[in-house]
Amino acid sequence: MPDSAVQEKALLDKPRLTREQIAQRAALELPDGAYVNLGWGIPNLIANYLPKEITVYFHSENGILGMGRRARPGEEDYDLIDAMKVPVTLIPGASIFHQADAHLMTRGGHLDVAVLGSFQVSEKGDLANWKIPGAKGSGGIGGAMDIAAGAKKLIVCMEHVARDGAAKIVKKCTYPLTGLACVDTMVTDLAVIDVMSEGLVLREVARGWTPEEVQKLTGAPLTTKGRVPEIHLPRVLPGLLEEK
Amino acid sequence: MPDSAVQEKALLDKPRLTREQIAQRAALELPDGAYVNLGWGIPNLIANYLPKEITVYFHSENGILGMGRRARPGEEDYDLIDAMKVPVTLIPGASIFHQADAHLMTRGGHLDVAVLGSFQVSEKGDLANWKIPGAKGSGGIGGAMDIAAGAKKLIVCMEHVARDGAAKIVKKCTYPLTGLACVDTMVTDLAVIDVMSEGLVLREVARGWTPEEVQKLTGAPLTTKGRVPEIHLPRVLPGLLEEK
Amino acid sequence: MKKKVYSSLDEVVADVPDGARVMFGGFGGAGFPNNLIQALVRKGVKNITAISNNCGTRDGELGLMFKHNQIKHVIASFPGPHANHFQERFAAREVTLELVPQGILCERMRAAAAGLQGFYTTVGVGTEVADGKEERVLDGKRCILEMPIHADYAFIKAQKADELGNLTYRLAARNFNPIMAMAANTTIAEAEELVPVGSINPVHVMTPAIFVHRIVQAKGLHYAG
Amino acid sequence: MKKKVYSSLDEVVADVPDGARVMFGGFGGAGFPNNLIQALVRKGVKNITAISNNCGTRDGELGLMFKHNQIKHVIASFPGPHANHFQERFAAREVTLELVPQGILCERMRAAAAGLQGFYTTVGVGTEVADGKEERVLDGKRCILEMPIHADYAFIKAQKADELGNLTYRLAARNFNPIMAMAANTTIAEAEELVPVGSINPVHVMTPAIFVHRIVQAKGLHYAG
Repeated sequence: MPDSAVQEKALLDKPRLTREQIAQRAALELPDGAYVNLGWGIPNLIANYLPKEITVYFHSENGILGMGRRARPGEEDYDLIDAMKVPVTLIPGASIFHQADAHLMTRGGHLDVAVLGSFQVSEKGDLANWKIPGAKGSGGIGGAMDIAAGAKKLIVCMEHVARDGAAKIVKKCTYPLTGLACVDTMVTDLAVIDVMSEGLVLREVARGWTPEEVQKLTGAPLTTKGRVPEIHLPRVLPGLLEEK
Repeated sequence: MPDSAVQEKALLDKPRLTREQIAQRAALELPDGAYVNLGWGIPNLIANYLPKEITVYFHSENGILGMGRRARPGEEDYDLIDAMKVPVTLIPGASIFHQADAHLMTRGGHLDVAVLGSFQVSEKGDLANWKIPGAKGSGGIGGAMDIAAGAKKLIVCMEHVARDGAAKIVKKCTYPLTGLACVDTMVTDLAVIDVMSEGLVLREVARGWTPEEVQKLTGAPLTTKGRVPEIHLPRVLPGLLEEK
Repeated sequence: MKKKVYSSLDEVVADVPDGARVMFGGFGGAGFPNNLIQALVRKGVKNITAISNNCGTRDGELGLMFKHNQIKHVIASFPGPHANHFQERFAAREVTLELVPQGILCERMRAAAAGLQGFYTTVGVGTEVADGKEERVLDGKRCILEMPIHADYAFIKAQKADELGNLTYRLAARNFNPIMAMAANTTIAEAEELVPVGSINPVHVMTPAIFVHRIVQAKGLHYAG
Repeated sequence: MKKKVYSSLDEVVADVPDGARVMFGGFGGAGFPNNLIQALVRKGVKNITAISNNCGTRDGELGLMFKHNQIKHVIASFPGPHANHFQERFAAREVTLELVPQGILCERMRAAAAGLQGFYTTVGVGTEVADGKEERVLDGKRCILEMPIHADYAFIKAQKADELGNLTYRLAARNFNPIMAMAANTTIAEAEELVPVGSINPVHVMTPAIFVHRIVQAKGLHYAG
């Protein structure tokens, strides 16, 4: 099993889930009524793919609970933005509070689910998502460490393998850590993987992929519990959140 | 110098300030614009004796800043009470907040002045005001320890000597402590005394009393800085707060 | 989606087990969840650890639970001179008490709410409150280590609630309620008024819905003590 | 009584000395005290320690102060990809940086505000953030000790202010402002609107007057970044 370098180049050319599809699959992990924080990148796309029959309440670390869709052109209010500085709207029943209360929610175990992007995740669920070793500039932590430490369930959405072919799911993170043993589930362009006390459990694989192939692109051992089904993506209903 | 028992019984029969007069004198210690918390007993009388030309803002640890006069009969709202459960009113510009923020104010050094009653005060400014040794029942601390720890200036109002003749101003408290080295000034029925790094400094004495006589009823050494003037009480204007 | 609004007081407390740790809002007669307390009395739960500023006013507030000997341990700042039922149980050693300075009581609950594992304070240094606690000097000041207070339930009293769980409080009936709402695993609010979702201005919400798990409308029960 | 309302931006920052520790409210473009920042730029103070979530957006927000090399040290959670003036100074080692997780930044300021001397948190354990910090196990969890962040000044942005200093904030422009208002020795608020005392409902005051030492009306300066 490769720790970081991937031997079989051929695998890298097989079709995978798009970023939108990763978000779509991750959306199915959100239970009805959940309070949810979505991080930068792929996680932020999840709001577009919520199943119609469920309601979730989006939290933003700058002090919003109950964020709605993004503001339409002309509707923007720059005092009402999400953590990515994007003007948003509020749903009925939303609330506004200060940043300390916003992070009391993240750190205090009040969020049901948080979804973050990541550079690496270890087999123990260690998260490394804030800094690329050797990158120039100051870097920035933002709310990720508080969220990682406190969410009841932490889901990571990311590509399974880095652009250079290196495994992102590893035995031990080599990137600067965000938090220890905090990731519960990974949704990648190849698989859904749960971090369990016994190690990484492969729950689903992308269409056309076998567990063995996914293992070859994974830097830590995967176990399975019986047959591993393919990732099932419901019919895409883009702009669902828009209609609510 | 007596530590607790008072030798000269005759002194105990000399006229002293009343509780109302102690409050009246203590009111003069409040600077214009100050944020002030008044404790149970004599301190609570101070609001009636504020000089007309100054405005102070009263804080209550149950989450009120800008308490006004007590509610008049028929005007009582039992959701708007002070820390003594007495229905009060609000002045214009008042604010309401939760108990944690109320004590963030007490403990965090935001109150300009707090005035508390006490059983004993030591020459180092240690305060003992929450529990009588041997008293039956559970006792109760309330907000006193947070207030003692955090007020910029802590004034104690009390009778100079206990009913049994024991000194209440002592070298070392024998009652359970509320806080260490926290008292700045004492206003008693006999004197105004400042707790300084060099010890207790007698600032004023009650009319008809000499510094030597006050010393005899005090369980710790008093020093003076030159002549010690008599306590001057301005003409009483009862109900002043009512008119504001 | 699981509804937060319950139709009866008895239903909303039905699963509170014997031995539960319960926070009770209120201060000096204002903001006590008296209707929920009465429901606990009807249910007859035992061996409760109660976290509350006061211990009741005669039969009012927590008084009724002490009268029926339902509480075995109290964490409080000021049990109160009129908490006669508590005082009798306490004298008879049927109830134990941890006395906590009022602001520290708030902060220990807030630490639990905020996912903090403990904090240092100068409050209580050199007093009985410091007994058995770690002491150290930080930034030149003597401090003691205070630990979070967690609870299974918070019973709180709100003025308005929407069905998502957003709350407001009336005047100084706010007191401990917002802090306890954040600190417990299950927060149950009795609200004077149920209002439509969206009718509370988002910037005026005093307790966001995320902290509130159950709501029951109840109005009118008042103890002047 | 000393008036809190100042008539000009330059007057309200006139006594800010070189080397001061200053908190700046705002997050992601909302709630930044841009008018006060511009006044500090005009005044030309140097060697400021800035405590702020971000480090500016090009010339906007704190960007202007970095452009003029007025800041020597920053405590921030997310300097930001468009904080080019900061990044240039940082690369040139003209500015030092302490990176703090965003919620811990809030809590450390709140600890200063609340008179707490430090707290334990699991946030940052095992990461660079823990370097040099005391670590211990509390309640079975690895924690690090975080210390309060104090400041000489807090520069904040309010929507409404009355002349006593009661404040409200507009929507998510609230963010760090109420926390910083409580944490500094001298809090200076720029308010879009001055309103009569008594016109803010006491239960809707977001920052009570006790925390606000100076107020100046300023409206309109906006950086979309």
